[in-house]
Amino acid sequence: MGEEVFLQVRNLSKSFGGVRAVNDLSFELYKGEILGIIGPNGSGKTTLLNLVTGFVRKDSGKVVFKDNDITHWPAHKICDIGLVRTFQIVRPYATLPAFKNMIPPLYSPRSKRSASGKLGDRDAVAIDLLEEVGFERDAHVPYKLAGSLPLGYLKRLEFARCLAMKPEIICCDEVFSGLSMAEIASMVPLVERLQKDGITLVMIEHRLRELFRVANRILVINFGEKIAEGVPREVMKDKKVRKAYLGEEVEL
Amino acid sequence: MKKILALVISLSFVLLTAIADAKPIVIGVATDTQILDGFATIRGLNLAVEEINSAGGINVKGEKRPFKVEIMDTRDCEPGVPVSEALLVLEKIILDKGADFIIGPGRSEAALAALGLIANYKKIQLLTCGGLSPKFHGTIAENYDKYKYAFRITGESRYMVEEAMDLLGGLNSKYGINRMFVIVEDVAFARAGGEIASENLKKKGWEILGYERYPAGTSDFSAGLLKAKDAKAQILFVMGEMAELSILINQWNDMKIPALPFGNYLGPAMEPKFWQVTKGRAAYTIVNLVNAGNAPSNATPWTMKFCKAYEKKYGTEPEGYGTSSGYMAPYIIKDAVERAGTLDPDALVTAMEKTNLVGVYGRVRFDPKSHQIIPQLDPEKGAVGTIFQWQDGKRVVVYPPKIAMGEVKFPPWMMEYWKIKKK
Amino acid sequence: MAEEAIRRRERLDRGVKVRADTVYAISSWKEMMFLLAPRALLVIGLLCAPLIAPNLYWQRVICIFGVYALLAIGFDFLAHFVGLVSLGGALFIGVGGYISGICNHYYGISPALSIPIGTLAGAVICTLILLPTLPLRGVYFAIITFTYPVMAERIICAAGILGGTDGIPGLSMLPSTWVNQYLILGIVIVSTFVLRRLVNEDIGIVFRGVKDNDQAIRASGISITYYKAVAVFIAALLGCLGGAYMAHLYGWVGISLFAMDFSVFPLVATVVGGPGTLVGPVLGSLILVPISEILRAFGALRIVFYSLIMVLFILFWSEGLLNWARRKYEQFEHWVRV
Amino acid sequence: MNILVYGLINSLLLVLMALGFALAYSVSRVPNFTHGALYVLTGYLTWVFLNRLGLNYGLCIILSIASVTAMGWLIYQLTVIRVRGMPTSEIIVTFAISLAILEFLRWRGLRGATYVLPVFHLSTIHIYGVPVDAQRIIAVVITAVIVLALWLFTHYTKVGLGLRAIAQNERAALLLGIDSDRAATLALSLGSALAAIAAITILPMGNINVATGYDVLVSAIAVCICGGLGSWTGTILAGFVIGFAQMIVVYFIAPHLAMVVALAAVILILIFKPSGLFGRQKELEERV
Repeated sequence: MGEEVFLQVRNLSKSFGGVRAVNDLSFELYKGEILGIIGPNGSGKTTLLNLVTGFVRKDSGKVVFKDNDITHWPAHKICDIGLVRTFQIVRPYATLPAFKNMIPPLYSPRSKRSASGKLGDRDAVAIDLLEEVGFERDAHVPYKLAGSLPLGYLKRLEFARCLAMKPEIICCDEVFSGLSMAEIASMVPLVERLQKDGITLVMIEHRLRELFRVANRILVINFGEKIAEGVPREVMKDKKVRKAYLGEEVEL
Repeated sequence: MKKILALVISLSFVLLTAIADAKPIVIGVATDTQILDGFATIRGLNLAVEEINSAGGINVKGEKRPFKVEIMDTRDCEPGVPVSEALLVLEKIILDKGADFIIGPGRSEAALAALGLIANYKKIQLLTCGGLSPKFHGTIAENYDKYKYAFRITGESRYMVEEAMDLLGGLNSKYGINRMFVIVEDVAFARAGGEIASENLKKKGWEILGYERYPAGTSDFSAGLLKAKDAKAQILFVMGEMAELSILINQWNDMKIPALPFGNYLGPAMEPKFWQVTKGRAAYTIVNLVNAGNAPSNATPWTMKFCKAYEKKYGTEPEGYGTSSGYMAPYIIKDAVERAGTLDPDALVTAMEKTNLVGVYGRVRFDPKSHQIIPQLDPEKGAVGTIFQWQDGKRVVVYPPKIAMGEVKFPPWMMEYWKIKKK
Repeated sequence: MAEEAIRRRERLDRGVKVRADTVYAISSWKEMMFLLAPRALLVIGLLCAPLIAPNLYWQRVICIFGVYALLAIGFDFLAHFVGLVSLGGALFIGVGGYISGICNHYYGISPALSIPIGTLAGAVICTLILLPTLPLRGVYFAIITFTYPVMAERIICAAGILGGTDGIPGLSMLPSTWVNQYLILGIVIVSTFVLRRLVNEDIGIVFRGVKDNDQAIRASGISITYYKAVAVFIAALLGCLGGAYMAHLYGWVGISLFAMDFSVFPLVATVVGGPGTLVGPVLGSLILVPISEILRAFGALRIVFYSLIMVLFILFWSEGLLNWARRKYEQFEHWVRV
Repeated sequence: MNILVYGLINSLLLVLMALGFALAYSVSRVPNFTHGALYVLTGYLTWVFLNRLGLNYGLCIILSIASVTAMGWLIYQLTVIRVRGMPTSEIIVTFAISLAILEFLRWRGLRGATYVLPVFHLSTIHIYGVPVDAQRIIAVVITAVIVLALWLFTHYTKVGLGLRAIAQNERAALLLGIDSDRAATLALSLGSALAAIAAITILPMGNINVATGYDVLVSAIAVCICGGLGSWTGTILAGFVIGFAQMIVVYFIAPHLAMVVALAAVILILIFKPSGLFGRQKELEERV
């Protein structure tokens, strides 16, 4: 994991009506690392993600990715240069087979470029990708209707969608939430493999244990402000963090 | 075998036709039945057809044939209805209902668009109302051989303007009135009328103080009226068919604008009911009814006869523009057919061109080039128009002089504003 | 009663259908027929229409049907595959009609050329006009598209350009009634199948995404506005073609090409025929146009009639004719005890 | 001066036309395309009561307003409620109903200058030398009263507050136990009532005809969109903007551009500030 700053976020702010969802927040992302972002409910994690990936307009602040200022770029353009994301609530084309859900990313300008113009049979590519993220082909899972798949597969589908984009950064919005222990257990290696393949990840999580296993650094936010940053273990020792999580005056 | 069969069939066919001798002559009325012109036409037409049929029908080479009327709504004066709709109706009447003669359609735009169709199917078309745009017979004159099947048995903007100018000229010489403000509805015939009027009156030394176009659906004419007032207009030259024009008259009266509204075509103000619906605010409004007979007058002996008959059948005076021409249409057709002795279109065209009968609104004769009925001031010489003024609840014909039943009066507030007195 | 309570209706896909949908190679004649029959029926039906039309008038009705059908297809495509409810069919008709009218009248270009020009140029122009409104959705897009034709009409009236309220008469007509009919019918058939194919291609999936999964689309680095524009362009092509054709069908163009009927009828046709099928609208127009002709005698009442039909369908039978027929065709229904 | 006086009148009349639509939409989120139709229907009913049944004018007015209000209620209960939340279907249904009503009236022979309601009071007042007929003055007053009444209603009565709650945040309101459907029904009925009142006030100036229906609908929509669908203050403000804009155009450019102005306003607004002058919608993406 190099020290090169890959994505830089400076003094980001956003407020809805009176509420300051994200307040003057800054952080860096280094190439190849996994950055975990944690915080209590409503602390503005998802908003932060939306801001960075351009799905919500920024009030103020600056976002730089690969030395182009993407602060005011539209979402699709940001994705187009390799900063892609997953969604917490997965909304697939329920009426289509799983592999058809891979069409939009494969159809996108970016993957057309990366496939040097001619991209073979999209369906085939899609099925390969799905298999990569753990859709058992011989069990015909890729052919099942997306609507009929269990949540675990849908989350994997999200990953596959991102992979189809040949991403450089993936922002994962609570990939573990709502999954059974077993599912999570099988998800963790996938995340690790992504990192091995040289993809940088930002992970928003509630499931701290699993997150701490994979994450290199942790960013803790509360009320839209950064309250701590550092190596997983260290972070939890921080007073503010424990207050935020466990309330007042708890001794360890 | 076959031959015999064919023979039998054809024979029986001949026999049948021989038996069904009273094969009716179909008059197809394709007009907007929802607006006054349209439905006044239809009333007039039905009246005439009844009279003719009860009198034994039309004598085609000794064979008596009755009239049959097919009416279809073209909705062509409604907003949001494509003219192609009207054309489709025409085709339905011609092809489906087998009409031999076509009446309508009303709106200038539709009438113009229809010319081509009529030419294709070679049916005689009589324009009884609407289609006042000079462009209509202009087009016919330009391309006679193609469009010769269309005739217009009613006045048109340009001539109406001449009448108007004649009347206004009279007022001018009598009272020294020469300041005019023009307000027209934003449709072809009205704009044409307005422009022609302004030009010609300018030549006659009138001052044209303004020219305003209002689209259908206008609910407030204060702007135009106040402009007219500020410009010290003496005549409000109004032209249009939209019902909203009654708002104009109301506001004119409410504001006591010292100018005389001259409706050279004023849809709503033609109706006998107009006085009631405006609560008498219509007083002094002058309206051009285009053809005599749309209001009681003594244009020809026939005129009053018609008015009586109409009142007897429908319980009201002839409603307005289109009534008398609608009434005359069948008679003109009858006359032409009987002289031609056939329904062959080209023969009919020549017969029509030779038409010369004294009808409800004077002598009917057509200009051989443009097939426009020849207008005149003297009912003996040609078709006369009628201009009336609303005077205490009645439509008093004030023009042309030959048939006039009264004099133009001015509203009191105008009299005092302009100190009007006979020179 | 209790007897009734435990019975329910069960629907089973016909075996053929199941295979025909998923497996790409269709093995037997039976299956081919199963798929071909309905399509063939439609095509042959349309192609025979002119032959069975009793007289010239009805043949003319067929032409009108063609125009409305094109509009309806366009509407269905926009509304149910891209999620843009356009009440501005009249805009397409008008622009297409006027352009080809202008080409023909002012530059003397023959219909053979002016119709394509009208179609293409018209579509481009319509797309450009609508471009700024594309980010809008639902009610907003519907309303603004509804105002565009009215706007165009008023402007032409007010400015008195392009023949003002008189319109441009005396355009050159199409050679013969047969050309008239088969031209438009051909176009209808082709465009129907092309569009149906299109929406099942990958781009179709993207369109559907634009409609109801736009987050996923944007997260895939695809510009929604771009694909909306493409969709509008396609719909505009159909509409403008209809308009251009109409111009030469009657040899006349005028502001009434922007009339509301053109915006309303496609709605009815689609609702009745079966939304989201693309063939449904054709079917709808095929039923409604003649009906409205037959009802012509009733004058204004016939508008009442078909607006009521529209309400009833959308309230009580929103799947529309085609979807229903299709269900019947592809599934057995029978009562089973539970 | 002319412009000032008649601009004011024109604006207020626009507001009066638009209020019903605005109210209905802001609460129920249903674009009530029957607005114009109900407007004309009111006129027609009043006319019938007056001239066919020969009732007293005041009674006729009350009757027709009542029946049109009921109509609005019926429309919601019988049709809209079934397609609530499906914008396409809502539009189609309401639009179809309005077509049905208008064309039915046309078929019943609603045409010509015959159909006219008597003015409340026949006289002319001079405001700074500008002659204005009583009816318009009355209309202005009525508009003012209604706006005031609405404001009081939505700020001081329980029901009114409920409506406002729904208008501002439906989900929250639902959580607070406000029945959205009942509110919507109420809103549509009220909206229709307002349309009826507008008709009663404005129609006596001119005559009742079918085309009016479409014009009223278009201008109402125009005003509401410019004001930002769902915002009443916006509606009133937009009414003034458009009203005066129209008057100025009519005076200095040409009368037949009046409607163009309104439509142009709509298009510009939707393009540059889609949420309208006072719209509450936060972001384009969040709007449907």
